[in-house]
Formats: sequence, C-alpha cells, structure tokens
Amino acid sequence: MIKLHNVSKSFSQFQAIKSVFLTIDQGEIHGIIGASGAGKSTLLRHMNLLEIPDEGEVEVNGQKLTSLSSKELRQARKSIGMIFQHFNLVANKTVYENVAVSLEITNFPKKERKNRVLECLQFVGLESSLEKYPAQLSGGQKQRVGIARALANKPQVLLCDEPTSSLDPNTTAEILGVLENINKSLGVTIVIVSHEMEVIKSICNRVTVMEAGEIYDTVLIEPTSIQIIDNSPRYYVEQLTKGGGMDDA
Amino acid sequence: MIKLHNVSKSFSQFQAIKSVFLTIDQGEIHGIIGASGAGKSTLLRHMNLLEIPDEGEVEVNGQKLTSLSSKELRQARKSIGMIFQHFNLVANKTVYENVAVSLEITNFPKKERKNRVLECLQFVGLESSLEKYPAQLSGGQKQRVGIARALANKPQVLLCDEPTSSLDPNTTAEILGVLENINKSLGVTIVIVSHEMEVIKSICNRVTVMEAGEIYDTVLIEPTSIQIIDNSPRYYVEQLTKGGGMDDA
Amino acid sequence: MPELLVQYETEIWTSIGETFVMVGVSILAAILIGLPVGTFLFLCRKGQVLENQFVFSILNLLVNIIRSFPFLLLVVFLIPFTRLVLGTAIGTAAATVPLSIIAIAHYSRLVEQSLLEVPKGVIEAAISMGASIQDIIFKFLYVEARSGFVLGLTTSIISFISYSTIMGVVGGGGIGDFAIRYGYQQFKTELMIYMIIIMVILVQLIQFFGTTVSRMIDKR
Amino acid sequence: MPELLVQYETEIWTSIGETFVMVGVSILAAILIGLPVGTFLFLCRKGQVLENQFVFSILNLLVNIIRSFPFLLLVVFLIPFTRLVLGTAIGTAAATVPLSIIAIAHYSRLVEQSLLEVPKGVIEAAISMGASIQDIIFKFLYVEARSGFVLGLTTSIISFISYSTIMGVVGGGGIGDFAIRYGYQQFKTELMIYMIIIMVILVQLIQFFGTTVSRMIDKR
Amino acid sequence: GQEQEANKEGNTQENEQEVVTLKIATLIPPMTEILDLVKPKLAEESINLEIIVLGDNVQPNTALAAKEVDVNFFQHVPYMEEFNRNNDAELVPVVPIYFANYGTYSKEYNSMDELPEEAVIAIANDVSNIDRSLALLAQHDVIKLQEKTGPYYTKADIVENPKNYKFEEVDLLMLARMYDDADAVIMTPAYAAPLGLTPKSDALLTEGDENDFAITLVARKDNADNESIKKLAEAMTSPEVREFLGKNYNETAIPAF
Ligand SMILES: Nc1ncnc2c1ncn2[C@@H]1O[C@H](COP(=O)(O)OP(=O)(O)OP(=O)(O)O)[C@@H](O)[C@H]1O
Ligand SMILES: Nc1ncnc2c1ncn2[C@@H]1O[C@H](COP(=O)(O)OP(=O)(O)OP(=O)(O)O)[C@@H](O)[C@H]1O
Ligand SMILES: [Mg+2]
Ligand SMILES: [Mg+2]
Repeated sequence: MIKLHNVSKSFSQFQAIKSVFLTIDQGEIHGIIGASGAGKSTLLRHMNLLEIPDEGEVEVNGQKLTSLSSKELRQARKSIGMIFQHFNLVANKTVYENVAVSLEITNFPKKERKNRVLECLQFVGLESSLEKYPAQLSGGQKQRVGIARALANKPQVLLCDEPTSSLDPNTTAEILGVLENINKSLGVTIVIVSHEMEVIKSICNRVTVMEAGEIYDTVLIEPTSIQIIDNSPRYYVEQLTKGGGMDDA
Repeated sequence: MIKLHNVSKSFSQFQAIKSVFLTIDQGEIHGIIGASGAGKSTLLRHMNLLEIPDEGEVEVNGQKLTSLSSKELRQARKSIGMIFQHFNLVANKTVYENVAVSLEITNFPKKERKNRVLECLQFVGLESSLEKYPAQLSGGQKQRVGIARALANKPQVLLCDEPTSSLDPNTTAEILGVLENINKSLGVTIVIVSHEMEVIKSICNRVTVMEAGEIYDTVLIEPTSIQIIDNSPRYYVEQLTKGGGMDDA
Repeated sequence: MPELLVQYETEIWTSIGETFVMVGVSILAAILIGLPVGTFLFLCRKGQVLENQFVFSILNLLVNIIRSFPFLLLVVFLIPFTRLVLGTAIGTAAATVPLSIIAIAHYSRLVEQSLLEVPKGVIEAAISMGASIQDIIFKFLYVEARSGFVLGLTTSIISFISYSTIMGVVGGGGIGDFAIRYGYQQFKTELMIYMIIIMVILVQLIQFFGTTVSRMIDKR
Repeated sequence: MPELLVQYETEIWTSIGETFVMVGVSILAAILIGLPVGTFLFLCRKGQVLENQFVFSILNLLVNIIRSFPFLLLVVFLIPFTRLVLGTAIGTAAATVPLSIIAIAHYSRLVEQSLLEVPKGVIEAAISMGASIQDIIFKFLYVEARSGFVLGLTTSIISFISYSTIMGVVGGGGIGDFAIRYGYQQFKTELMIYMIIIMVILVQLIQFFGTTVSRMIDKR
Repeated sequence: GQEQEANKEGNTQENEQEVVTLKIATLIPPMTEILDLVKPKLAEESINLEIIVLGDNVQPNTALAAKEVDVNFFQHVPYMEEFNRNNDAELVPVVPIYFANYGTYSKEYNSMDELPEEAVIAIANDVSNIDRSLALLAQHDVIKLQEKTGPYYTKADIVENPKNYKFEEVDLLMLARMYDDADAVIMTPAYAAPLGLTPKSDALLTEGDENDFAITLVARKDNADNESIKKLAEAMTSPEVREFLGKNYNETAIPAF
C-alpha cells in the first residue's frame, strides 16, 4: 500500500506538486497519466523518497518513509523497485552486471543470483546481450535492462516511469505481460506512469489523471488485458496496410 | 531525396545494418518501424553520416555524403536536422540557448534569431520555460527542446528518432501537426523512426519495416491525418471510462 | 598585528606581490595556451573530430617532456630561452617563464581530462548540426566542460603557488621563498609560520572561490 | 651505451631504484588514503548522500593546508613526524613520508573531481535500490568514475616523480636528484641530459600505460 | 630599507655625477648583511648597489658569467675555479672577505673522541662541500684520504676510517636540521648560527683560517678592474665591516682582510 498525504514539492519558485492525497492499494496496478510536465515523474519519485516532499507524508507498506532513519529507509527501499524514465544504467557495467548489482545490494542468496539475472533478462528478451555495455544498446534495449534490473530482486512495490516509452508494440505487450504476471502471482503493487493510453488501459485497475501538479481525477477501470501480438515484421505490414494503404510500394 | 545504396554497418562483430537499399523521395514523410534493436536508429544515423557505413553510399539532396570533404559534409549537414532518441541537449545551456545554438551555427540572420527561437519553442509549447536548464525539465519537455532545436534553422531534411516517445497524446498530435505543416508548406523531407503505430499511420506516406538490420518491406500508405485532440485532462478521463470503466473511484 | 609582521611588512607585501605576479602570469599562460593545447590533445585523439595521431603524439610528448623535467632543472634549462625572451634570466619576471611553461603542461592535461567527460551525445548533436570545429569547441565542449575547467584551474593554481616557491633559485622571490629564506634558513620559525598561514589563507580562498564558481556554472 | 652511463652505472641504477621506492610508496598512499579522502570530500558535499558540512570543511582545509605549504617547508615540518614513524628523517625511506602526504592531498582532489562527473541519475538508481553508502561507492561511483581515476592517477604519478626530485634535501636520492647533483651542480651536462632522457622515457611510459588502461576500462 | 630607497632616488635625480648601478648576486646572511651594511656608503659615492638574492649555489655564477650581474659574493675560490673549468668562464676573485669557519658539531658528544663506532656524520651533498668536509676530518686525522684524483675529494678517496663513521649526505639547507638526527654534523657557521652554535664554543673541530676557503667577492675578468667594483671591494673590507663581523659573527665569520 502506498499513501501520499498532503504532499507538496517546489523546485525553487516552481511548485511541481500541489498538496496531493493519494492512496494506492496493495496489489493494485495503478496508472498515472497526464500531460508532459504535469508532475507525474515527480509524484512517482516521492513514493521511494527520491524526492523529499516539502510538506506532507509518504507511507509505503505501512512504513512512514518520511519519518524513517536513513538506515530504515535504505531497508524499505530494497522492496521498492524503480524503473527510470531515462534508464540510469551504469555505463561501465555490462547488461548482466547492471541487473546483478541490484541483487548484490539486497543480499539476494548468492547461489541463485545468476539464475535470477538470466531469468529477468529473458523476461525482457535480452538473454543474448549479456556482455554488452549500455553504449552498445539501442534505446529500447537500454530501457529493457532498466526493467530487468527493477524486477530482479522481487520487490513488493514497483514504480515504473514510462517503462515502455522506447519499446515497439510487441515488446511492450511482452513487458506488460511480465508486469501483470508478477502482480497476479506475487501480489506486487505496481504504479505505472505512462502517456500511452493503451498501456494504461490494458493493465491498470485504477488511474490517476494529473494536471499541473494536482490530481485532476482518479478513475477506476477494468483492464482490457494485454493483447500479445504476432512478434514479427509481418504484423507491422498488416497493421499499416489494413487501414487502406497499398502494399509493396 | 535520400538514397542509401548497399549500406552495411557492423559494430565489432555485430552486423547492425545489412546491405540496405532505400530511396526516400523529396517531400516525403517516411516512416521507419521495427522491433527494438532492429537497426532503425543506426539506419537513420547513416542519413547524416553520424554513422559512417562500412560499405555502400549515402546520398542526400543530390550530394553523395560519403564522398564529400569534411567541409562540404559540414555544409550539407546544416540542411539536415536531427531529433535524437536521447535528446542530446547541452546540459549547461538553457532551453532558449539550446535552440539558439543551431541558428548560430548555420548563420541564420542575426536579427531574426530571437524570433525564430521563440517561434519554435511555441510550436512545442515551451515558451514559458526559456530560462530553465535541461536538468529542470520533465522527460517530455526535454524531448520537445530537441524537436525545437532541429526545426529552428529550417532544414530541408528532418531525421526524427522517436520524436514523440516521451510525449502524451495531445502533445504528440501537436508536434505531428507541426511536422506535417513544415512538410506541406516548405516541402521538407521527413524521416520518422517510431514504434508508435498511430504516429506512423497518421502522417507517413511510405513506411519501411526493418527486421534485424534488413529492410523487411517498404509499404506505401495513405496518412490518416492527425487528430488534434482535446487538450485537457478531461480527455484522459473520457478515454479511460469510455472503454467500460467506472468513473470516480 | 604581531610585531614581527610589522617589522617585515614591506618585505612581506613585496613577496606577496611577487607571488601574485608569478602565479598570475602562470594562470594567463595556462588559460591562453594550456587550454588550447589540452583541447587539441582531446580533439586529436582516436575517435574524436580532429583525429590525428601525429599531432596528438607530438603534443603528448611535449607535455610529457616538460612534466618529466625535475622542476629545478627545467628552470635552469630554460635560462637561455628566458634571457632571449626577457633579456634577463633572474628576477620575478624571469621566473614567470619556466613557471608558465610548467603551467601550460600541467593545465592542458586537466583540460584534456575534463573534455573526456563530455557526453558523446552532445558532440554528436553538434556534428549533426554541421558545426565547425570552432563551434564544437566553443559552443558545446567548453560549455559542457566548464565546471571541470574551473575545478581543474583551481587545482592548478594551487600547484602553481607551490611551484613558485622554488623560484628563489633564479631570484623570483614570492611568499614561499620568503618563508624559506627568512623562516627556514634563518630559523625565524615564527615568521615562517606566519608566512605559511598567509599561504594557507590564500589557497583556502582560491579553493573556496573555485568550488563556488564551478558549482554555480554547473547546471547538469 | 655511452661511456658516461657505464661509468656511473651503479649510481644510476641505485637512483632509479630510489625513485621507484619513493614514487611507489606515494602511489600506494594516494590509492589507500587519497582515494578515500577524495571520496569523502565528494560524499560530504552539499546535496550528496553523506552531506556533512563539518567533515567536508575539515577535510577540505586539511588538504588545502598540505597543498599550500611550500614543498620544501613541508618536508622540514614533517621531520619530527617522520622521525617518529621511521626512527630517522633522512634517506630514501624517510623521504617517502612527506611525498606520501603530498600525494594524498594531490590525488584526493582529482578523485573528488572525477566523482563530480558521475551522472546524478546513476547515484539515484543506487539510492532507489536501497544501496548502502559502501555499495554506492564501490558498485556505482567507483565503477563510473574509474577511467577518470586512472587518468588522474597518471597525472599524479608524473607529479610525484617531479616532487621526488626535491627529496635530495633529506637525502632521498632518486634520478632527479642524481641529475641535479651530478649533472647540474658538477656541471656534467651530458650526464644530466641522459638522466632527463631516462625520466622522459619513464614519464612517457606511464602516460601511455595510463591512457591505454583508462581507455580500455571506459565503456561509456 | 626605506631610507636607502629615498637615498637612491635622491642620487638619481639630484646628483650631476652619473649614478652607476652595480648588480651583485648573493645567497644568505652574513653575506646579505655585509652588503646591506655597505650599500648606503656606496650610494654616497654614486654607486647604486642592487642586491639580488638567489636560492641556489650555481645560479650566482651563471648569472655573473652571463653578465646579468656584475659581481657575486657567496663562494670560495676553489668553487669558483671549478665553475670556470666546467663552463669556460673567466671569473676572477676580487678580494676575500671572511672565512666561514667550517666546523663539526654534535648534540650528544662533547669531543670527537666520544663519538662511537659507526656514528652517523651528516655532511652537505654538493661536491665542493663534500670535499671540504672530508678535508676537515683529514686535517684533524679523523680519517685518511688518498691523493686527490679529480678536483674534489669524494667518499671514494677515504682510505682509512678507523671508527667506521657513516657519512650521510644531505642538502646544505638541511644540515642544521640534522643536528638532532645525526651523531655529528659538519657545516658552515652560517648554518650553525641559527641553532645558537658557534665555532668557537661549540665545534668539536674547526677549520680555522689556514685554508683557501675564504668567502670572496668575485667578478669577471673583463670588469674586475672597474672603478665601481674597486670601490665596492674597498667598502667591503672597511673597518666597519670588520667591526660588524667581530661583533655579530665572532669566530663564525673571521675577516679575511
Ligand atoms: N556502438 C554499438 N556497439 C555494438 N552494438 C551496437 C552499437 N550501437 C548499436 N548496436 C546494436 O545494433 C542494433 C541496432 O541498434 P539500433 O539503435 O539501431 O536499434 P533500434 O532499431 O533503434 O532500436 P530501438 O527501437 O530499441 O531504439 C542493436 O542490437 C544494438 O545492440
Ligand atoms: N529540478 C527541477 N527544477 C525545476 N523544475 C523542475 C525540476 N524537476 C522538474 N521540474 C518541473 O516540474 C514539472 C513536473 O516535472 P515532471 O518530471 O514530474 O513531469 P512529468 O509529468 O513526468 O512530465 P513528462 O511526461 O514530460 O515526463 C515540470 O514542469 C518540470 O519543468
Ligand atoms: Mg516524466
Ligand atoms: Mg533506436
């Protein structure tokens, strides 16, 4: 469970978050949507206290993050995974090492680490790029490493900042499948910031719409479920031509 | 006109582009689509020779880029704008300066520079953030600065690498409108790499589908035209609830 | 003010002045020549826009040669050159010549290193705009590396002050030399300690100023 | 081999050995103490994970004090300390003490500066994982800053060699001191030039090695 | 200093007689003090003595040979001759001023006989002073040296060292600091003075004035006969200087004129 109580945040003059109250239930997949610059990322970053609110309280899994000692906070963060909008990979670590590091930090049983890393990289379809460095990856591949890293240590809460922004529909559907799966099977609470309506619609139970630092509305929806689509270039051609275009120019 | 003739590119062992032939006509809006890691960005980066092909030739606006002197190449690049997947903004320049710098480089008439910068920033809805630095911007705002920068000096060719990946549907529609407009009114040739089917469908005349470094197919389509949508949070709520969800949770 | 300082007031002020002259000229040399040399060291590297193994090797060797000279011997070696340039090889002005040469070699390495930290994407953006080398340097590289430049210069200036203390050899004077001559050689320990305090304050001010400026211009 | 070198072969080898001892110990000190000090200078800064104005000011002041001492006077000042630690204040071993202290102060600044270049996002990623300070340092900061560390150490080692030439003062010996005493003071210019050539080769090798390693481990 | 400044100014502006500037390179007290003492007197004779204090014992000769200075005052004749030999220079002695009475000092021991086997003796590390230090010990039969093979005695010339003394070479500037560290130190009185040590009362061995090592005013062959240099030499050998040395440097700097 995540609870934001009267959270406000300003950057110098600019008030990015204005007195927000929001409760996200245990096991929910919660969407946050809104225009660019509305404050979605900033709000999300409050949920693991990467952003310290000027005012208000943040509670996650029954712990008031805002009043924990730094040691307790560190402990609490180990069960809160985060996928960053700009990935924030370690440029000097390989794909494998980028994922493995989160297991080292959380004292994941040593013997199982390797398997877990490989498993997570399989989830995101990067099992063949273990030894590549971020600079050698495409945009979408980087994003997928970020996702694998956040999943690796089986967090109870997963904060996702536009996790599929650089991904093609197929990969997006696969990733959403993985998220839904860990939500269903392990009861992980997931918060997804996204501007892709389909993403939000297909897996969220509830969606918060933000506008200029405030919550405009919170909507309960029935996820349409993810359509795992044909993973081949034929799909694109079909999609493109079905709208009335002419094949083979 | 852009012409790739038998272009191949390898990164150490890995062959990212495999003998590609592609011709993009003057005034076309050409889409490139494909799975993550298919080689879209790499292909696009050949069109201004940011990536130098191991083999093959690149021709833009009648000039063989691959056989120009470095001075001529520099000149040629001035009329080829590029929007980067990862923005590549100058972190120590303000929003205004990031856009202005491209005018300084191309010797855009001095008197008109300021107006042009403001105009471009208006196109992307950032006229109120002139003095902010990239670190103070949201993901979508950064992307929009990148777009404004590429548009500023009125290029004849515009290469866009996932230009709307971090933008909400409203902003995306606006940006696409701008692109379509400069294409129509100034005859700018535009190449858009994107994984968002709607984006491609709504403005492209022709689409290349890539798979594993090769062109799978090139499809001629009829752009559906951009739907400029209601620019308010109400839109999201409507979209979310219209699928059968329940309002006001 | 302690009596001792009053007694030596003129000499102390003179030596502070000498230090300022020597370090000031070194700073100028570091900026006017060290910065360009460091920039070329970076630009001529493999994979950079001016890639040029030959120029790189030459510059690299020159910088290394200067940096490998025992400082005292460099000073001595440069005497004919100094005499040629300034007509004399002794005194404060003459001392600025070897100091400046060291300053150039020293700072150019730090400049090179700062430029290596500029994200590749920014350089690519510049190239894609058709920026000339000059534009790449001034409108992109220097803008992104500027806080590193300032920190590097801060570190360098402090080194220059330290180097200047050896310039007594050719009569360069300066606070450090004053401290050595009066304080150390003549066992006026108290005077020496005052001089060191002056130097510590000076260095502390420079560091504070450098850190503050570098933080102010770092918008990353 | 030139006759002169044959004649002085033993002395030359001895002095090369002395330089290696002095510089080697300084390198160890720079890594074992300078690296942590630089790391704390960074971590205790405003806005960083261990933000602590007090510790920062103390470390900053200490480093500045060491760096503001005229090197010769630092050597002298440290004599009682050196004697305490090693039982003697003269000779090569004794010379390593002041050299190491300078090395620590010098390298810690370069470490601090390299750490300032680590992208904030990477540190945030570490924090969000609940990484301990230790993990942040070793698994993130040092990994991202490592090529800067190597370049900084390269620059520093070359400075250490240069500093070591002054250690003749306390009988430290070394190639530089040999060049000064035999070459300069006894006017054996040819011998001096050979010594300088040896130093240039040494420095050139170190620079080459440092640059290569730093490029190899830089995957950015 | 200010009074002298004024004096100099006055000279340049008011005196019809042309003012000659004489540049002199020197190192440390009492050399600098002697020059400070004679400076006002020379000013009266329209000689502006410009004192350049250098920090190294090669540069004063280099500067003199290069005509950057007119005279220097820091060395003894053997050292000057060695410089001439190696640099094709034509430096010539003008007049000896004082003997820096080289001596052996010890913090712990009161006589040379008390010095134990293998005692560490600190000596300066430049060749001419190594030569001089060894010669001092040989003069008092502490060691025996073989016939000189080059211009200087070196440690290799020691043929007998009955008590196996160890010689530790350190920089001139460090010698005084070695007083605490070594069993004995051989140094000039200029370096011993700040420790409160004088050759007369504290030295175990001294050189006396029966030697070639008088600190000498040195000029070049081409200017040694200059009128102004002669006046300088005269001033430096005046009774005032003798009195000054006697008062402040008794037994430490023994007048050599
Ligand atoms: N410098 C490099 N070194 C090694 N491999 C590279 C390098 N740059 C790209 N690649 C590889 O080339 C392939 C194509 O990369 P590219 O960036 O063109 O993909 P993309 O189609 O743009 O994917 P995305 O949609 O994820 O951005 C990827 O598999 C990537 O790992
Ligand atoms: N460090 C900062 N300093 C100043 N302003 C900031 C800072 N960080 C964010 N902002 C401002 O706060 C607002 C909200 O930013 P945030 O990143 O939360 O937006 P967002 O909703 O995630 O947008 P996007 O969809 O574009 O990523 C933006 O207007 C941004 O300019
Ligand atoms: Mg955001
Ligand atoms: Mg891409």
